[in-house]
Amino acid sequence: MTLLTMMAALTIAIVVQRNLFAVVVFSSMYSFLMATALVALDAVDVAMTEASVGAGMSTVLLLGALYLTRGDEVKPLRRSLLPLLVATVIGAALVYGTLGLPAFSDPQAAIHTHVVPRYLGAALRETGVPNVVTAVLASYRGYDTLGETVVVFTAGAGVIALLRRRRRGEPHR
Amino acid sequence: MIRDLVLRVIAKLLIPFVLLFALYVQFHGDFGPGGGFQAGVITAAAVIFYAIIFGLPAARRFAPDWIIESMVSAGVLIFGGVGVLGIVLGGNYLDYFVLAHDTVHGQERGIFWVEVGVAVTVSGVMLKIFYMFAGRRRDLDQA
Amino acid sequence: MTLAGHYSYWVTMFLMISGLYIVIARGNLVKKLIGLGIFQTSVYLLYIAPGKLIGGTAPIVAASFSTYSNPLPHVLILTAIVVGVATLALGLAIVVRIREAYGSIEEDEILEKDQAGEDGR
Amino acid sequence: MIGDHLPALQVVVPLLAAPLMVLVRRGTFAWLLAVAVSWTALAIALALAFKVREAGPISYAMGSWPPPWGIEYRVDALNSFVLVLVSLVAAMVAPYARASVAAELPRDQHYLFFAMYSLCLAGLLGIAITGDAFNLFVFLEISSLSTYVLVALGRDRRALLAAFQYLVLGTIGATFYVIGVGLLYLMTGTLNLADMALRLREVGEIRPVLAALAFITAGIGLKLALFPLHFWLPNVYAFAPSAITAFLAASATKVSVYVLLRFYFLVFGVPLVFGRMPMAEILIALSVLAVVSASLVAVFQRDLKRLFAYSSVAQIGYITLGMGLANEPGLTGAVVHLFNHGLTKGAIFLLLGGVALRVGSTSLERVAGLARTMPLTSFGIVLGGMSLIGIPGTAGFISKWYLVLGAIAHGYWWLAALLVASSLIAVAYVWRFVEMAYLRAPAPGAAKLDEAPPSILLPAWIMVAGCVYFGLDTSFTLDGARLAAAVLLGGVR
Repeated sequence: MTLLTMMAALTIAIVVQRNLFAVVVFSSMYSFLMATALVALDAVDVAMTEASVGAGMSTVLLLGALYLTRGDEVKPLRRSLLPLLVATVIGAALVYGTLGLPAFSDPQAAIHTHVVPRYLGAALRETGVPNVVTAVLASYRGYDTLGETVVVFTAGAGVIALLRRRRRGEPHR
Repeated sequence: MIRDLVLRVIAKLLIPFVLLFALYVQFHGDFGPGGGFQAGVITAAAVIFYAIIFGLPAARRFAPDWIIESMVSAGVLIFGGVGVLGIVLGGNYLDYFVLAHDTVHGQERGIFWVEVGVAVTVSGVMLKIFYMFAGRRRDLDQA
Repeated sequence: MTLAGHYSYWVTMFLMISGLYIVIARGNLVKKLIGLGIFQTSVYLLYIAPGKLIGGTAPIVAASFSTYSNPLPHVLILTAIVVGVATLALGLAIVVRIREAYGSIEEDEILEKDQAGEDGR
Repeated sequence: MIGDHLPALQVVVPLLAAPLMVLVRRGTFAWLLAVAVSWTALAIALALAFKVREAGPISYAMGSWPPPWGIEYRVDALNSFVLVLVSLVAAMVAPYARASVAAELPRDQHYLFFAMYSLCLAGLLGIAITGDAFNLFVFLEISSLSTYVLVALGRDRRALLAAFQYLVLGTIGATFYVIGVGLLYLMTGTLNLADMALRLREVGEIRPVLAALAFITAGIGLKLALFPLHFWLPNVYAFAPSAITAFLAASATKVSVYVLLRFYFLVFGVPLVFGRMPMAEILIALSVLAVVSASLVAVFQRDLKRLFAYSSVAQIGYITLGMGLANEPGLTGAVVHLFNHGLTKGAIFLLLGGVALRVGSTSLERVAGLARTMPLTSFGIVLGGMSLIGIPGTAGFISKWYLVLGAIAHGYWWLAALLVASSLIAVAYVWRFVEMAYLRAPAPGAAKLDEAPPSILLPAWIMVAGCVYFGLDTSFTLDGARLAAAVLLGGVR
């Protein structure tokens, strides 16, 4: 709970801070906090990924982009009421929805009684892999992971397409 | 490029261990947290670390562009290939049961290759993106 | 119970609102992308927090444990993280190109330049 | 047998073609592969459509894991129709793209362009065919990310800003969708759409489900440019490479409409969407606003691509209108308009690509006297425009006819009158092109212009011919749409 509160505080800092470099550092810290919170919630695989991707890779990319764009100071905002209103209305919709959700750690909730029992009970027997997350990721829902790999591929090929420098007059490669 | 001797020595010593750790994460993913995606990111991070200390050209000699660019597509093709193999051997797409005589072995084999595919593409893409961002600055300064 | 039992949902909601607020209210393109990232991460908690069982452990099957937290949301969120970083990489690449084409990464300045270009033609 | 694996191959073939193109790095190879893949996809989609008509829905378990544990591909009368539309458009755009890409992009980007194009195709087909809510999100992202890149490759620097805005809004939309699916998952414990529908009926607590409905509507609404969430669309259509504008206009928004249809009728169910929530009233109100306001805005555009982009917002309004009516003729009209409008807009934007190639611009002033220099292109655009208006004998007439029937069946006479009246606004914006192209003298120097090359004219005219053919012989489209409407109405009660 402390972790979550700290994350909320960091988000406020990100909203208010105008120095872009500081914002990037804050967002990296935010990712580390998120990773810690995920460990506390037993999601070790996700935490590891969030730490390496959110705090590591994203920060490297953001710093690289900051250097290239030489943008350090954000202009002060002018419009602020309408966006806040829009965001709050959407938040209110979510609050309304979450009010009816099962309480934290309720073992009778639908997500614990349907579909998942087979993963937890039979994954080791059916796939030979004790880490159920790996079993679901690579086998039961392996097709999602193929899609996920393609998403990464799309980003890679897309960045090549956007950032490859073309020298005029000189044929490529 | 950083010229601090201590840093350079430590980096030289550290990077093999980071790569080793990546391999551990890759192959221990069946038993503990980790898997192809995390291993791919860690591998890429090791090379990025190398590039920050020894400079981009050195990193590009260590991990040349054409290899990286091939890795970007090779991983997806490995993953997709495992799927197609499932069809060829008489199962559905991405069916690992048919990959070996025993269904559990088939599953293990399928998961192994799929994770390899993920790691190859992820490390390739992360590095390629880093190269594109880092290399662009240099090109700009030259222009 | 409602406050404690739903605390993670409340934080989720707060993160979502602030992320969205940054995206809509800030004109700086890089900051927009950071806000977008926060907006996306808010979903992680929405999925993963309800999967936790108090007294349970990480979903790695071993003889000494009998209660595990729900692994399925973990798998889904792994995918979501990957999608997030892919979007960030592409977004930043576009921002770099925008900066080269316009000399600015502030939305209102860019729009002004487009306006000027259109009138000048 | 290979025939049993058609659902998987439908998506996997274009999906795996993309890395192959990036590996080989040759523009010509990539183009040939893209053409081959698009035509293969069309063949598979047609085969599936006929199979479904004969034998009913097909279920395909990825990795042989039975649903709901594994991911299921499910083909029925509704989505096989969408698959045919998407792959048909792709099969026309791929051969066409060669000439227009050669003119608009530097050579070393061609292979990446076609790789992105294949990914976008695979993503759209994957959205349409999947029976799993989260798998849908993954493919939504594949198609979206590749679309952002394709738009950003446009020649004008404004393409970059359009792509960025689309990226931000698209990501917000996709995240909304994930939030909605998350809420549904928390209430039902499953991600399989069919299983989810069954279990939703037993859910006692309705609040999270209603919130999920709102989030999914807003998320997909952003993607399909549902009024008033359409503001990204005109810039994207105006500045993307011509082939991509045609492809997106004909397929991307249509697939999103399909997703909304599937969720409303086959997951949430009519009683919830139209009983507990006033979605019918909301949809009809938004659609009417879209049709009237976007058509009016289109009349005052100075650029043809923008003009037809606003017309797209209006035409999407017709589709969502049919959805809001939620009766048999209304839904038939919506589904058939999905197909017919895809065909019509595809044809028009393909021809506009030819105009951009020869004239160098699609601004209205520059096309003065176009009918003399590019008669086939101009006439094709006029025929397409007639289908947009809904003149009898064109495909557009069929869909509007059913929409009017749907409105009358509800007793909404005013709505039927409004539909007819809105066609008059369409006449006004199509007339602007006719006036410029046929009644004005060409600008000096423009007389030397050639007609567009055959590689552009042929695919475009096949689609124009389709607009007329499906206006006269409606056996394929209307029967398909009727079956699809039956699937929708036979869903969760």
